[in-house]
Amino acid sequence: MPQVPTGAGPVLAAAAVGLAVGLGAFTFGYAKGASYLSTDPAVCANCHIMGEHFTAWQRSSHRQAAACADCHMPHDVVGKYVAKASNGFWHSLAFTTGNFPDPLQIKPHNRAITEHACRHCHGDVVAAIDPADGPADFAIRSAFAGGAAAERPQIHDGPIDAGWSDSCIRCHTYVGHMVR
Amino acid sequence: TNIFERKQEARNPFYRVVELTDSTIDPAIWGKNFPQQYDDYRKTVDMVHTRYGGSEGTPRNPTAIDPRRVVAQSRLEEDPRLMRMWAGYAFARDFREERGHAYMLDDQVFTGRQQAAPQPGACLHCHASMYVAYKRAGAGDLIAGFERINPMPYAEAKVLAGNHPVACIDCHDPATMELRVTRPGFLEGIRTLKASQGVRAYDVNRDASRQEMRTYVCGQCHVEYYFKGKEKRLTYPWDRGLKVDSILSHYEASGHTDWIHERSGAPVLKAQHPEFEMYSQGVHARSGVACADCHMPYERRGALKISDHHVRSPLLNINQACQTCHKISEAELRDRVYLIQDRTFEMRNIAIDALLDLVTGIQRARAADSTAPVVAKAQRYQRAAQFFADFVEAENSMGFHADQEAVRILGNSINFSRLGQAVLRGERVPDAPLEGASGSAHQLPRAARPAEPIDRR
Amino acid sequence: TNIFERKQEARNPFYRVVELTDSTIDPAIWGKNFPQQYDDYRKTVDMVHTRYGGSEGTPRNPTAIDPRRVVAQSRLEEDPRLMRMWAGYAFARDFREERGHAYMLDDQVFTGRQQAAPQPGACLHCHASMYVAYKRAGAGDLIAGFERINPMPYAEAKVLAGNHPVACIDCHDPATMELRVTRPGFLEGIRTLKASQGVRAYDVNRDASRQEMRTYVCGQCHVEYYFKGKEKRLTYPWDRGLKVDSILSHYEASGHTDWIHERSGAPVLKAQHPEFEMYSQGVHARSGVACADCHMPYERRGALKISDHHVRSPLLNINQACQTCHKISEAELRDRVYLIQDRTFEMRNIAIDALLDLVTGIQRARAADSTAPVVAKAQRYQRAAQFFADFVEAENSMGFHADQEAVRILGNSINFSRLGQAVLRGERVPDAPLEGASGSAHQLPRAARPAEPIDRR
Ligand code: HEC
Ligand code: HEC
Ligand code: HEC
Ligand code: HEC
Ligand code: HEC
Ligand code: HEC
Ligand code: HEC
Ligand code: HEC
Ligand code: HEC
Ligand code: HEC
Ligand code: HEC
Ligand code: HEC
Ligand code: HEC
Ligand code: HEC
Ligand SMILES: [Ca+2]
Ligand SMILES: [Ca+2]
Repeated sequence: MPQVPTGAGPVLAAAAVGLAVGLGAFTFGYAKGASYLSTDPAVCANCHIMGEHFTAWQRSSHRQAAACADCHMPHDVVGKYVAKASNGFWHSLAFTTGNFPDPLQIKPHNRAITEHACRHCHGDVVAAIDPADGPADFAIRSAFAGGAAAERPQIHDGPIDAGWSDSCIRCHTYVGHMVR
Repeated sequence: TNIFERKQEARNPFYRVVELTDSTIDPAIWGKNFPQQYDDYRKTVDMVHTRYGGSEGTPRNPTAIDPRRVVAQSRLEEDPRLMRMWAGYAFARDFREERGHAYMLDDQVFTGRQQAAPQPGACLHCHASMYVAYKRAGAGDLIAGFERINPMPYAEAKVLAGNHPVACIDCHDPATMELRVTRPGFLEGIRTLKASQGVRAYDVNRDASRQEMRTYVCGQCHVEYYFKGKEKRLTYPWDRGLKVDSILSHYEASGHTDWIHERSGAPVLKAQHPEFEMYSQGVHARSGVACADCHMPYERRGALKISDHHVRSPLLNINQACQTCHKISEAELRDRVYLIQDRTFEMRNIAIDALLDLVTGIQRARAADSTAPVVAKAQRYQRAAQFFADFVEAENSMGFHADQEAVRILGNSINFSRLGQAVLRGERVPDAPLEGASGSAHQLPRAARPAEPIDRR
Repeated sequence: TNIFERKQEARNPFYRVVELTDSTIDPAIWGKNFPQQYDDYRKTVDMVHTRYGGSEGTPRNPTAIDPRRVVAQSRLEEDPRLMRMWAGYAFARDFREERGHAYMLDDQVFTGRQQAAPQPGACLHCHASMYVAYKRAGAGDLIAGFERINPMPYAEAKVLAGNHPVACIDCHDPATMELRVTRPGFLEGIRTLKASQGVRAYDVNRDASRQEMRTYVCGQCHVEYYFKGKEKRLTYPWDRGLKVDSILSHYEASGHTDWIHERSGAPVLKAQHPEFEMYSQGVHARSGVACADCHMPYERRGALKISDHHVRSPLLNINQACQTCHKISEAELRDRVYLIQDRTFEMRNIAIDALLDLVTGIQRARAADSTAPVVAKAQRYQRAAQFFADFVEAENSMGFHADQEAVRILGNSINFSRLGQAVLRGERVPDAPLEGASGSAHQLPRAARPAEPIDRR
């Protein structure tokens, strides 16, 4: 089974709330934080910081196929709300303090979420090329070796630092939003 | 196919029609389980050329010793200078553009180089499906079989090797279909390399990531090599690194020489297809792009994406090979490759001219007085210049795999050749830096600066 | 700042505090309307160095003729070979690492080169805010003013120029803030270049795309140039193209020479900051990446994205300069640049060594017999070798702007220098290819092949 570190989310969030609750709450409300829990791209775009990606997404091959949340939210129900809460909170906080890298840098756990999203929709198509140590359920080894998980370590150097080296966006960098 | 079938196919992409064991050599049998990969695999018989790559089918009249009706174009006819560059070595007799995997065994058996000189069994390491043959020859022990076959006369070894070019079993584990390295040359070569980087007891099949394996299976053969000692042990000269400078210094230390140049009498080296080494110096390697990404790109087949087993020039398949990562037109991508290759080709030609000027010079000097110390000194320059020039000439991407590095190597080669000529004219010139030191003594104080920028306001 | 402000800013990007006219030179006044850009613009006084770029503040004792308390490090001290390379030319007296725009005027006024030789008003074209000065001197006609100021003695022209380094008005239209080219040198240079490509009557301010303008405003000054004839008309030698080979052939045709080399007597050329020309050969230019994308990247200022007017080395600002396009770590990006620069630096050093060997050779040969025909022939080789080596030495990215091309140029330079030495030794060597032909006669039949792959099965 692939390991996707979303677990840290709520803990940190909780801790940080204690310190920054006033500020955080203010932003969260003002920036229509509540609607953050919906899946309407406009919600994300509601933050001008997200604007570029929104525009880029509208030009992407997925504009008809997938909205922000489809790629950036885990597809299992629990993880979904954990991620929304943590991202929602952290983004709100970051947005308010203005303290974050620009251009934005996706965080490893969020990168991993998108990698899962790909499989969620394309699992069938990539069944043949996506091995068992990736998230897809239908890998070659499951067909022949009863799904024995591979022991291979993963490279984290190179341009892609997804949770495993079988990253989709290693090649399909532009599917969500063509920034370059 | 209707949705129901697609689902079936998807849940279990491959139907196990036959049992594959660790001694199933014949790709046709594997092809029963994986018909699409097998179909592509067989397409490597195609001969299509690009500006510098692919291959050009040339008809010939079959003879008793060489029954081939079509061969790839002769590189010696394309560039006769190569015959003088390799004077006295089998390559001056027959050297052709390489072509698809389907031909690897025949082309080795029938090359004119076989008549020119007796070849050892070690040759087969990279031209036949050797995994099972090594296992059998070693009574189950791969390395033992390797050691037994290396020194055999080629014809004898060929009998053990059988009749298959590289086959499924040479890159895949029949049980899991996972990639695996089956070639002792690479198993040992990569271990030495990693050791030199401080990694102990590296086992490629245990320690490499999947993405690295997508390069290493090719690195089994597309590398510089030599036969060590009378055991003819196939060796990859990587104990000091993969750069040409490190490899030359390995040969210096080990005192290895391929042959004595017929015209100049210099103890020279022949570089051979260092694709893996050159690629490793390039920006694609740094970016984690593997050989298979470009030479075996994914293709959509029915409901599935699979790897295109028609291994070939990516320029014949730009859409799949390049455009997923580079969202620009095929024409523009081709032009970028050709621009890189044309620059490399220009420098390659200058380097070969310079090298032959030196060869002629040494030849004259020897005629006058073969014992003159300048001759020996100039011959060392030839050794360095020739290996550097050949390293790019023999590498098969005409510089694409590492564009700046390829031209850096040629620039050094030109300098070595011209300095060798200066030696002959009795000028005061330092000895050839065969231990791989840079060609210039100059070091800018800057070079000593820390990598991190410093604020000095 | 908080979201309230951001929403405010988002609604109106800037307040028009003052009216800007086509003769408002002082950036402080423009700064009233655009305080953020003005703040950044003033930061170009910072002196921070990277491995090969930025600049290193070096304290000095102010004198009457040169009141500067801090200057950039001396390149002549860093690499004394440069003094022999430029022997007899003002550059051998004083040549420093370039630094931020804020210093351009002072550094030109006080450089030791001013004492070494009288300089013309044409110098100011790229070191001061000249737009208004040219207009005034030409009574409203930019070109007329340009022609009047070019031949003036520097001191006289300086009075007309005023005291501002490049200012807002030199790149912006005060009414629309759109980019515009204000420099006659570039207006004319780019027109000649386009004409050579079959584009007639090219008007950069009318015909260039916005993205092109983001490069052309820099190309106004970061280019190779010379002063033509006694009118000292500032000229960009682009009528045959931007490659070093084309530029050298331009100088051959026009018979231009910068100075006679003190030691060798060769009629040589000085290349100067050909950033635009070199960049044009690189993959970033091919990909439509502009100077401003890397040297003035967008930065978030509240709700706005503005262009960072602190023009500097992108290595001091990798996140904004590179990571928009390259989603890899800053450390890895820096390492890639340094790898490219280290390779270039290695070849640059070899090329300079080779060039100085040739200079010494010619010097000796002249001492023996200055009329010997070999001397003249060798001097032509020096002319070619020196221009090629200097083209990379003078370019300020140490090869990054076009990594393979930079090393190709150096490889050719090395060959020219070494062939020049062969000439001196009376060997049969063709004349130096100053008309920009390739260094090798060899053409592979392949090269003649069509770009499109052909199936020959
Ligand atoms: C089809 C999948 C997909 C969709 C739809 C998608 N994204 Fe992304 N997004 C990705 C991937 C993959 C990455 C990581 C890109 C990388 O690291 O190269 C990413 C990265 C990001 C980042 C981090 C900065 C960066 O560019 O790496 C932001 C911000 C972002 N997405 C916002 C959005 C917003 C807002 C939307 C909707 C308007 C959206 N995304 C829609 C897949 C998607
Ligand atoms: C409250 C304003 C706001 C909203 C609404 C918002 N974002 Fe963001 N987002 C930000 C800020 C600020 C950052 C930079 C945070 C950082 O890098 O620490 C960011 C960063 C990101 C990143 C990259 C950094 C990371 O955490 O991986 C992704 C991906 C992303 N947002 C996706 C989304 C998606 C998808 C939505 C809608 C479901 C969304 N954002 C809605 C403000 C917002
Ligand atoms: C919510 C479902 C969904 C998610 C999540 C999703 N896709 Fe897709 N994707 C689609 C659909 C539907 C199409 C077909 C769209 C079309 O053809 O117009 C598609 C098309 C594509 C294509 C072919 C078109 C192209 O852009 O070349 C690629 C490649 C692709 N997806 C890759 C990805 C990757 C990589 C990810 C994760 C980063 C991803 N998809 C996430 C549904 C999804
Ligand atoms: C090494 C590069 C590479 C990687 C990694 C990769 N792909 Fe692809 N993908 C391709 C190429 C090339 C194509 C185009 C195939 C064709 O056109 O025949 C493609 C096509 C696709 C398509 C469109 C298929 C169609 O024609 O409808 C989808 C969907 C897709 N990939 C999803 C994924 C997903 C999901 C992953 C991760 C599990 C992934 N890809 C990983 C290279 C890659
Ligand atoms: C980024 C893409 C890319 C990667 C990665 C790559 N190559 Fe190549 N390779 C090319 C291109 C482009 C050519 C030039 C083809 C031509 O000239 O027609 C080439 C040429 C070749 C050739 C000669 C092909 C011919 O048609 O004559 C061989 C052999 C080769 N590569 C092997 C390898 C090996 C082995 C690796 C990994 C160690 C590798 N390549 C990695 C793109 C790549
Ligand atoms: C067992 C040795 C071996 C392995 C493993 C191997 N190759 Fe080769 N390859 C060869 C030989 C030998 C040739 C030349 C065949 C000939 O000319 O008859 C060749 C030829 C090629 C060519 C040239 C095709 C042409 O049209 O000119 C390419 C490209 C290539 N290989 C790429 C690869 C890639 C990529 C891999 C890994 C996925 C790989 N090879 C693995 C031995 C090997
Ligand atoms: C380390 C692996 C390796 C070994 C050992 C090896 N080859 Fe090759 N050989 C290759 C590869 C890879 C190619 C394709 C690339 C090329 O031609 O440069 C090739 C191509 C060839 C070709 C076709 C092109 C040409 O040169 O005409 C012939 C013939 C050949 N080899 C003969 C031999 C002989 C004879 C030996 C033994 C002396 C030998 N090979 C040993 C890997 C190897
Ligand atoms: C020169 C090496 C090489 C040879 C020979 C080879 N393959 Fe592969 N094969 C690969 C590589 C590389 C991959 C990609 C594996 C990965 O991405 O992990 C692959 C992948 C596969 C896969 C997984 C699905 C896919 O297409 O990616 C199957 C099935 C497969 N090969 C079957 C075969 C069969 C059948 C043969 C013989 C007819 C064969 N292979 C010969 C290198 C090879
Ligand atoms: C899996 C992704 C991937 C594939 C496949 C790929 N490239 Fe690249 N390419 C890159 C990356 C990453 C870089 C480095 C620059 C960057 O970060 O964008 C690069 C750089 C380049 C460059 C500029 C570097 C140089 O050497 O000048 C060229 C040209 C290029 N690629 C051509 C090709 C061609 C042609 C192919 C197909 C034969 C190809 N690439 C296949 C990812 C890829
Ligand atoms: C793709 C990014 C990129 C582009 C486009 C680019 N440059 Fe650069 N430039 C660099 C880098 C990286 C360096 C090296 C900086 C260093 O060594 O510290 C550099 C160095 C320089 C330097 C020397 C800077 C110093 O700190 O000493 C100058 C001047 C320069 N560039 C001007 C230009 C001009 C003019 C253009 C357009 C014609 C241009 N550059 C285009 C990235 C770029
Ligand atoms: C009017 C002429 C002019 C224009 C226009 C101009 N520059 Fe410069 N630039 C200079 C001069 C002169 C210097 C050197 C100043 C000094 O050393 O005193 C310089 C220095 C630089 C440096 C070196 C800074 C350092 O720290 O070493 C960079 C980078 C640079 N310019 C980039 C650019 C870019 C990018 C543009 C366009 C956006 C541009 N320049 C436009 C004349 C100009
Ligand atoms: C075509 C535009 C242009 C012209 C004309 C020009 N410069 Fe420069 N100058 C530059 C640029 C761009 C730089 C920064 C890049 C560099 O230093 O290589 C610079 C840098 C300098 C520097 C600082 C670095 C050094 O060389 O010490 C001095 C001093 C200087 N120029 C003096 C002069 C003098 C004197 C003249 C007239 C003979 C002149 N310049 C003519 C564009 C020009
Ligand atoms: C060396 C050339 C140069 C100089 C000098 C210069 N700028 Fe700019 N400026 C640019 C470039 C390039 C852009 C980007 C324009 C574009 O993208 O179309 C720009 C953009 C701008 C913009 C548009 C918003 C933004 O930031 O992108 C404003 C406002 C501006 N500059 C103001 C100024 C002011 C005020 C000054 C003087 C203090 C100044 N500029 C000096 C080159 C210059
Ligand atoms: C506006 C987009 C953009 C920006 C900004 C940019 N690059 Fe690139 N870079 C590219 C493209 C496009 C390529 C060509 C290869 C490709 O198509 O991916 C490339 C190629 C490269 C390469 C490989 C080519 C070579 O010369 O080896 C390197 C290294 C590189 N970039 C480094 C940088 C650095 C460092 C910076 C910042 C100073 C930078 N880039 C800024 C788009 C950009
Ligand atoms: Ca070939
Ligand atoms: Ca500088």
